Amino acid sequence: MSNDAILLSATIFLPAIAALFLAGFDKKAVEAMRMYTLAVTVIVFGLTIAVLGRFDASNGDMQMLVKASWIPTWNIYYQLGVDGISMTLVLLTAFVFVLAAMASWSIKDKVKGYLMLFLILETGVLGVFLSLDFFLFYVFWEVMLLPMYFLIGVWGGPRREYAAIKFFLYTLFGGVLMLIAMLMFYFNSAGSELAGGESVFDLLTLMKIAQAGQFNQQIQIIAFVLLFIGFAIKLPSFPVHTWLPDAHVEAPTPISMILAGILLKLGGYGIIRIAMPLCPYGTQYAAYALVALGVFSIIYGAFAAMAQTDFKRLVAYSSVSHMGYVLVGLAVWKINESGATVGINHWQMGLSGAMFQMLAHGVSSAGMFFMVGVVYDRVHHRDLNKFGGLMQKMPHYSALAVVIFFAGLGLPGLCGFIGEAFVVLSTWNFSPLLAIIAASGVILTAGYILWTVQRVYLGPEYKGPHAEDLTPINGREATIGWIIAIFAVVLGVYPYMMLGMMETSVEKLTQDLAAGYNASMDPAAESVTSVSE
Amino acid sequence: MSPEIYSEVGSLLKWLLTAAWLLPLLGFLVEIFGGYWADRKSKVPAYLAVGCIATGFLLSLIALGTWVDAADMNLWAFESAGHSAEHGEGAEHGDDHEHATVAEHDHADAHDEEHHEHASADEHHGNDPLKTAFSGTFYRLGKFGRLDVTLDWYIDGLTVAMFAMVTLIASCIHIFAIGYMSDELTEHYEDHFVHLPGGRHFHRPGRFYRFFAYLSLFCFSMLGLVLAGNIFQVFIFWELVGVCSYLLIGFYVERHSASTAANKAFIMNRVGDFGFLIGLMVIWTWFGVFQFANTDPAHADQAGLFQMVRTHDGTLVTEGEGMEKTVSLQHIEGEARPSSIPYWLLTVAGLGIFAGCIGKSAQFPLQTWLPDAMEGPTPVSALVHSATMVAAGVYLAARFYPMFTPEVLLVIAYVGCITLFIGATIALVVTDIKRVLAYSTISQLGYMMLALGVGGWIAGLFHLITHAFFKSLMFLCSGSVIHGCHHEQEMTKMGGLYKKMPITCWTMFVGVVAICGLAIPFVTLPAIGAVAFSGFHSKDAIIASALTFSSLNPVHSLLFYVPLITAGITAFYMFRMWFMTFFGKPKDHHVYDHAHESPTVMTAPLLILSFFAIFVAVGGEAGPLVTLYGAAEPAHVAMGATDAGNIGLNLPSHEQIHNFHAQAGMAALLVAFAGTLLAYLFYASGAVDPGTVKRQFESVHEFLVDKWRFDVLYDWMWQRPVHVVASWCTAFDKYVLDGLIHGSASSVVKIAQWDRKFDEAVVDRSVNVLGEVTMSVANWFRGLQTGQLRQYVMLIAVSVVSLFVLVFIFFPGQ
Amino acid sequence: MSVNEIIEHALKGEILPRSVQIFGPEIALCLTILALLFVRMFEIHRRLPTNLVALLGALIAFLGVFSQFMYVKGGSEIPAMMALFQAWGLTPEGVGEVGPYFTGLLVHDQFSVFFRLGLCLFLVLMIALTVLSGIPDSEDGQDFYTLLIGSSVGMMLACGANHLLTLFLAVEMMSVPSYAMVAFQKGRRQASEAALKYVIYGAGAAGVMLYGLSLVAGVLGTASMPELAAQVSTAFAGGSFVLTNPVAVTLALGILMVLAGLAFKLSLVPFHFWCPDAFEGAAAEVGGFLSVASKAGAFALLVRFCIALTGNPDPSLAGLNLSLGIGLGVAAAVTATFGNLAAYSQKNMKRLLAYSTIAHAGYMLMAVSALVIIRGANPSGVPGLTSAGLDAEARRCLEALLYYLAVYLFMNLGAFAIVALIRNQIFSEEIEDYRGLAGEAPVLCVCMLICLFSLVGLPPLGGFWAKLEIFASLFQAGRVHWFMWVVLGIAAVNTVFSLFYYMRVLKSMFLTERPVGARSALVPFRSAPGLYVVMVSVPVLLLGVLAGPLSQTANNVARILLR
Amino acid sequence: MNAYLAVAAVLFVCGVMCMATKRNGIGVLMGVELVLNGANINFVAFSKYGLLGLDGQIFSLFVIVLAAAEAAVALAIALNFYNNHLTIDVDQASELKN
Repeated sequence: MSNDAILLSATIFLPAIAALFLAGFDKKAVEAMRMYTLAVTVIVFGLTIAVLGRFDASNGDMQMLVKASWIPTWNIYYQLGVDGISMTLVLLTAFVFVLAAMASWSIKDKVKGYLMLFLILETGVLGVFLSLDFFLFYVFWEVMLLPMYFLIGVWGGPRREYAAIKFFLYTLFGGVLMLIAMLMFYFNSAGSELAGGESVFDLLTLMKIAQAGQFNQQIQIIAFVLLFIGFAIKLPSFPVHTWLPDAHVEAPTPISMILAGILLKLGGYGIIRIAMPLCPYGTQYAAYALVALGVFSIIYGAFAAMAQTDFKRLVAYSSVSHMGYVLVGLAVWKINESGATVGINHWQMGLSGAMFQMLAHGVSSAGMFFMVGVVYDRVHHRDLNKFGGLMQKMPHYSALAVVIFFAGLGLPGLCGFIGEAFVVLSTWNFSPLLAIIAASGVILTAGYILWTVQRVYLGPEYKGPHAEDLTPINGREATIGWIIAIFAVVLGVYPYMMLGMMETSVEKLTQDLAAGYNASMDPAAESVTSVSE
Repeated sequence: MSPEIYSEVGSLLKWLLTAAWLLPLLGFLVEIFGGYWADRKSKVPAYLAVGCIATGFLLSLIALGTWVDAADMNLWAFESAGHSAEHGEGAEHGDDHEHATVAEHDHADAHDEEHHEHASADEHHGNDPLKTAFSGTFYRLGKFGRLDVTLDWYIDGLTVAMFAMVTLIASCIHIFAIGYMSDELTEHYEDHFVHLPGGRHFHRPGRFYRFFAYLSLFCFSMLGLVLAGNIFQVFIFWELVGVCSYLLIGFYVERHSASTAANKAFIMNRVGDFGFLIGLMVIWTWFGVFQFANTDPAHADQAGLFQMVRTHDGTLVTEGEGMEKTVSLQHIEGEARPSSIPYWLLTVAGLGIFAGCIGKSAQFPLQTWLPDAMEGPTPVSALVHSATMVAAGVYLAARFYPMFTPEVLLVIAYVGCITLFIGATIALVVTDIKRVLAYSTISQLGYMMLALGVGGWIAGLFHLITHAFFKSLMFLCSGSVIHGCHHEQEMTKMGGLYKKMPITCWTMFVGVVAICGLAIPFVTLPAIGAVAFSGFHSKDAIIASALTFSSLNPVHSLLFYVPLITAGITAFYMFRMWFMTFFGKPKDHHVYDHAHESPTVMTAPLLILSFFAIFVAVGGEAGPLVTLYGAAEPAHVAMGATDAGNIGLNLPSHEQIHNFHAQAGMAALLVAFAGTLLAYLFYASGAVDPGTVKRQFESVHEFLVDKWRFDVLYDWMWQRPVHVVASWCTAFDKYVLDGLIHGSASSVVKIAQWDRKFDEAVVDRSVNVLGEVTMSVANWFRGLQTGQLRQYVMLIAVSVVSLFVLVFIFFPGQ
Repeated sequence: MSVNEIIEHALKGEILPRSVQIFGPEIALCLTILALLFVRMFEIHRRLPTNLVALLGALIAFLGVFSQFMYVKGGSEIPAMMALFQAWGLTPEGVGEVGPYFTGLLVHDQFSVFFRLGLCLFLVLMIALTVLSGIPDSEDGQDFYTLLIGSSVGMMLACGANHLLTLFLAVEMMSVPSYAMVAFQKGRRQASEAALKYVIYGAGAAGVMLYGLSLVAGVLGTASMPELAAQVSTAFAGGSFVLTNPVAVTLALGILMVLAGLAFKLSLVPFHFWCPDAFEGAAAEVGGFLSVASKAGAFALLVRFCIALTGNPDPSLAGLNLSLGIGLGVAAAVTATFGNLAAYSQKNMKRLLAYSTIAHAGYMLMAVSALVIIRGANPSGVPGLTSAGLDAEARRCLEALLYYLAVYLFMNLGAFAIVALIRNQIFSEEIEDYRGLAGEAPVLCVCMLICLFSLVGLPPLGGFWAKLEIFASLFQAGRVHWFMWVVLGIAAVNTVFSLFYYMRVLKSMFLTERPVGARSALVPFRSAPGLYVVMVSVPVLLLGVLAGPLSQTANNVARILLR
Repeated sequence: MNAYLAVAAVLFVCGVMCMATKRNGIGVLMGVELVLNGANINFVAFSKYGLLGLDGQIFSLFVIVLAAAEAAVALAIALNFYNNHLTIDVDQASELKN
């Protein structure tokens, strides 16, 4: 095995292996298990940093490729690799898991089982981001389901069973659709000489075939729709978002952080990594619907958030709204009558903006959920109308919370702004009308976030129950809050740190898609790329 | 100037101003994280903040000197040029006044930032484009092919003038605030404005350090806004000053009115920013750059916005007519992007950006947040909500002037015109001392916008700077009064205070005279010009521009009469305030008896500011101030334009304005004196009883007290964020006609509730229904499984037979 | 081959040694039955427990099949296996050679070895489970094991059935002991009721099937399965297979009746009614046996029967193939949907598993229908697939079925075993009573979780891979006939729906608290039951993660069979 | 041959009817026997007049033996059921339903 193989495999499987060792801990040694888990997540974060160290941002191709035969009868490989797009998300994942591990101190019963599932979940997520074989991707995708189900279902709130099964069902449904699409690609790839006449699951080969326009238009449209539904559920986009508020509300705080911070990104990542490159024609075919759906999600989520009285539900709906930008950014691919891409740079900006929005949302929404969790741990309710005056009781906490909520609001200088602004700026090129509607989201967002801040943090005194429990945050909580706040600022002030990492990959992706689209339009004239500005 | 010298001067300026910009940020960090919550009585944060901003002022002064030196400019040009009245135009162009008579385009080139890419090699003194503007890049935010989003800096006369002004005023206000906020220096601050249930008193630790931290953060944001070299960056800092304003308005977080006002300010600004964003989108899509202009000879091939939209002599090259009309873009030959932009889209972009200015500068129809913003401490009102942030809208409109089509300018003019009238009329009836000033601010900002709209670029900015001084002065005076009267703001409870607080009284007088534009008529001094305070000069310039404009475009003559009349109203309400506060009999003896003059730390800034309020505009339009920033004037302004745009607007040239100057000045002065006299009659001499007049005009008075019932209208508008401009008009009509429009911020909540219901009723329900259907089918199946063996066996037979029948029906080949 | 020829061959003595060699494991099982009877007769079961005897016999048979399997797979050259090969006296001419034996009544190939291996393995595991759960007490252990082993022998016969007579015999041999096994808990009213239903239903189905067999054999003039297809094309030479032809009608009726009999064994809708009742009435162990082993045997028969009918590429038979395939597809889709929907509202765990068994039979039948469709396809009529491609796809269908059965063996046995073990602790099989068990018997619950999620078909468990193979074969069959895509869609939707009821069990186990006063079920990891369930569950996981070897083997098996 | 087949068919149909209508468990079993015998007649007829040859005869022999075995088991179970329920009316066997 090469160094890359060891490094990437270790990154993925270390948490799962560590989870096995966790089984050997004594049930009583709760503190030791927590520290151990935290240490594991930190080590994994270190490994992702090591991956970053070997990563070359100037290369838009897949790097650090690892390919080993897995199920040879079906041409399935254990294939890993990173490019600029997945690299950033891998970093985010490892980072959020460290924070969530720190936040897991709030879990008091069945700690061992919780931590084991927690670590297995990390393996699943990292696996999804790193795998380059469709089958492997799918396996990791579904592997995440089980731990998540139990993490919500066992350690969640009062309606946890409902929420967990809802989450499971939605995701499984999406997964089955993805499975069918996967088979479509698998069997259709056999017809291409690029796959050597064999059916393959290898994403890189499939992308090449798609780029050469060798999947016909019909297949691309059907497969794209199937894949998109699967990923849109995770994203989540209207109208398949209703699992999210429930799941978020019922999940324990660290799991909400992971759910919002990472799992939602899998939807966006799936669209970028699978749905779009494999169906360039399908992507273009559906582009307007996608953008419209994204815009609608933005507005819808914001309105819905405004009407909530449950603090966590509000944050959950804000996620729907924020992830709408991702969908918009991904799909702003405009073509003219002759099929040439118009303003490819704007599309690149949209894609990068969407990616950045995912990263930013990963930081800010994880932070928001954590902040809700901190206060919930103290007063055990989340009714917005019963809060107020936290600024007086818990100034340190409130200051951090306000910063993080402002990051969610999209305030310049904090992470939320860049993604939203870039996406919105790139949208006019695609459709002025949709761009205007999307932009109007900034008002609504400001509305509900500020109103929330006012209701919870401002005001003279706390009105709800358990006022005496509102103790200032402890060191651990403060550390998490500070890390999130600092990253929110760093990402907001120097976004090129992340955008630069994905620049070439995004550029390559758009060019490949444009080429694939043209090839699909006219199979005879394959590899003719007419990209005009 | 050679490229070497250019880059040398440029980087020096950049470092000076960047340092001045970042110092307050440093101050903010230290103040916030310095652990001052442990020592609530420490004044260190205040000294730190003052130190930062004062150092910033010094650096700005150095930068100003450097810039003047580099631009080879003679600020006192009018001395050699004789009386400003005759040679103002030449003088304001500084050193090259010897070229004043050469052809227009030469003249334009000489002091415009726009340059031709080959111009750097041009040794001709008058045409050297590099000497008045410097630009460059800090770092990159993101790059997408040819699209490059960066943080830039752009330094010209306007930048350095704004820097000096902002830092100077901010320094004064910081010092003032040390005194004003001193009652926060305690562990147990009791807030009488917060009413707890049960009549308890609200106690909290003092937040002295936090106040100064916010002020520092604001200064950082404001300076960043001025230094910004591209429109996107402006947007970033635009929002940052907005959030600082939010934090400062809501400084008393426990007061519900304060936090609501803060939210209102922020959200109203966001409405404007929505327009701003649309403008940005258009620009980004069609131009692909955000930089104002690129004057760096090292990167001469990268044209900025202004360089693209106008030729180097400042004309807009258009083709076609009507909706087909397009504007050709310059400097982009050989690049694969559109070489033209539809004219209407450029107009939309301009309107979009201006929508941002409307929000920030509290213009009609988004003006209502500014009076509410007076919930913040008075130094905040002085700094943020009169002198700097709200003027940022005007600044941006001026900065972005080359991008505006005549249609946009006309909109700006009318918006300004409406605003200045609304603001002034409401100020007539307001009795809260700070709110008088707030409405006055709105009105004055309207003047500035009007000036920009009618082609008086110089006049608008002139008023911006003079207004900053005298209005911040007046706010500080009012702060001093409030402080002296123990947080009493109602003028109806004051009176006769001049005995108790003479310094405040007379510095306030300076401000009042300045804003009213009073002068000694018919007296002009050599080397100084008219004998008057700063306000006279700038208001004079605005009225002159307006008069010129309306004489060129008689259709729009309202744009002259309204501001003229309003000048009288201004004088009336300002003197009303002054008289009511300081003269007459004390109306509330409790207030009067406890009133006292403020300490030196507060009065000293008053004196400094009065000095500037008097002298900053010395020399009028030929004075050093105008010379300084006038170098940044866009090329096309001086020439004027005839039949411009689709609507055939005539914009005045410098020369034309100059011709109307004396006429306009006289009219304005006359009106101002009339207003002053009236105020004297009403409130000082007692010759007329204000109460009688009030009763006679009961309905009008009530209407004005209700602030033209704008708040109602504004709430209603939330329903239509997308069609915001259209709904403004129709809703306004409706409102004015019947005044019955209901609605509140809850309308949004209603939509949201409906939305949630939909979510629960439809989307969730459909999932549940699916589940129920499955369940019922399952139950039906269960019913089939009766457990009756005989039925089972029967079923074998039935099944076989039915299958056989099916085979018969579906068997192929028949 | 007529019977007199058969007798002649047997008497010549050429085939008999080979046949005995191949039939060795079955003979070993028969001897075990004898041994069990002797143990009782001589009253030595106090010293030599019957379950040990049965286990020993099953192990011996398993080793026999295993050595045959390895021999067939790897040839005689595997050093590690030499001792076993010699012990069973395997020779290249005997086991090493594929072909009919016992004068053509049975056939020996990879397919039958594969199935027999699975059945023997299952038998071993089953007996081990009964040892642990103690369902037959020492008094009637012999009877139980006799029935169990006897039924297994019948299933092993079914795997190699090469003649319609063996087909029928196998069905009866499988069924008759299992009737008795269902009734084994003599005192239970439910057991006797279930057994009565089962036996009557089963006897009726057998009768119908036999009548069908008589028609098929009579019309075609042969009862030897390899000759069926050729006879069909001879019978319809020139003319096409339409219903105006009375012979065709008779044949179709016959085939239908045979399939109905098999459908009964497979508990396909509408022949499934016995299944939930029998499972609920019988002990969980018996349920496991019925749901796994008898399914495997029946599927072996079904595949043999279908292949026998469809091997011929004669275009006149395309209609027969297509309607057979689509008919099976419809039955499969209906069965899967019905099973899943009906399982929703079950409160009894065994009953739930019974419906789950029905549903899974539906999934597996999908593979058979895809196989029939693809084998009946005209190579020139399918875009993108050559004749060789079609063969590969057909192999894939069979591979899917075999893989599914292999995984199903472990996951379903695991589920039933856990039900049995839990029953031994809390004396209940109601889902309601499983609440909060995870805290007390985590091993059982985690293994249950693995088994049930594998039944749902979630990666990385074996059930996922199996289901994926089925889906893939359906997808490819859809290119031959679009209807298979419909079936695929139904299968996909079913997968999602099936989640609900499996989840209900797990929810009860994991997400709720153990009610106060409930019987505790302490099954630690380091106990025999704990190890047993782990042993059964680990293959489920392994088959999902390392699907390659088994998939390869199954593919080879399919290649030989379809050659 | 057709006559034999007709007889067989009649037997088959009678058997099925018997299975479906009899309330008595033993009666149902008798119906099964009828069905099996119908098949036997088929086999023998095909053996004699068709191409099936000796196979048919042997088939029917096996069937007879099997039927006996099956009947034995079935009767035992029916007896068991009677012991538990004191009836062999199959309609009484309806405890197992949900």
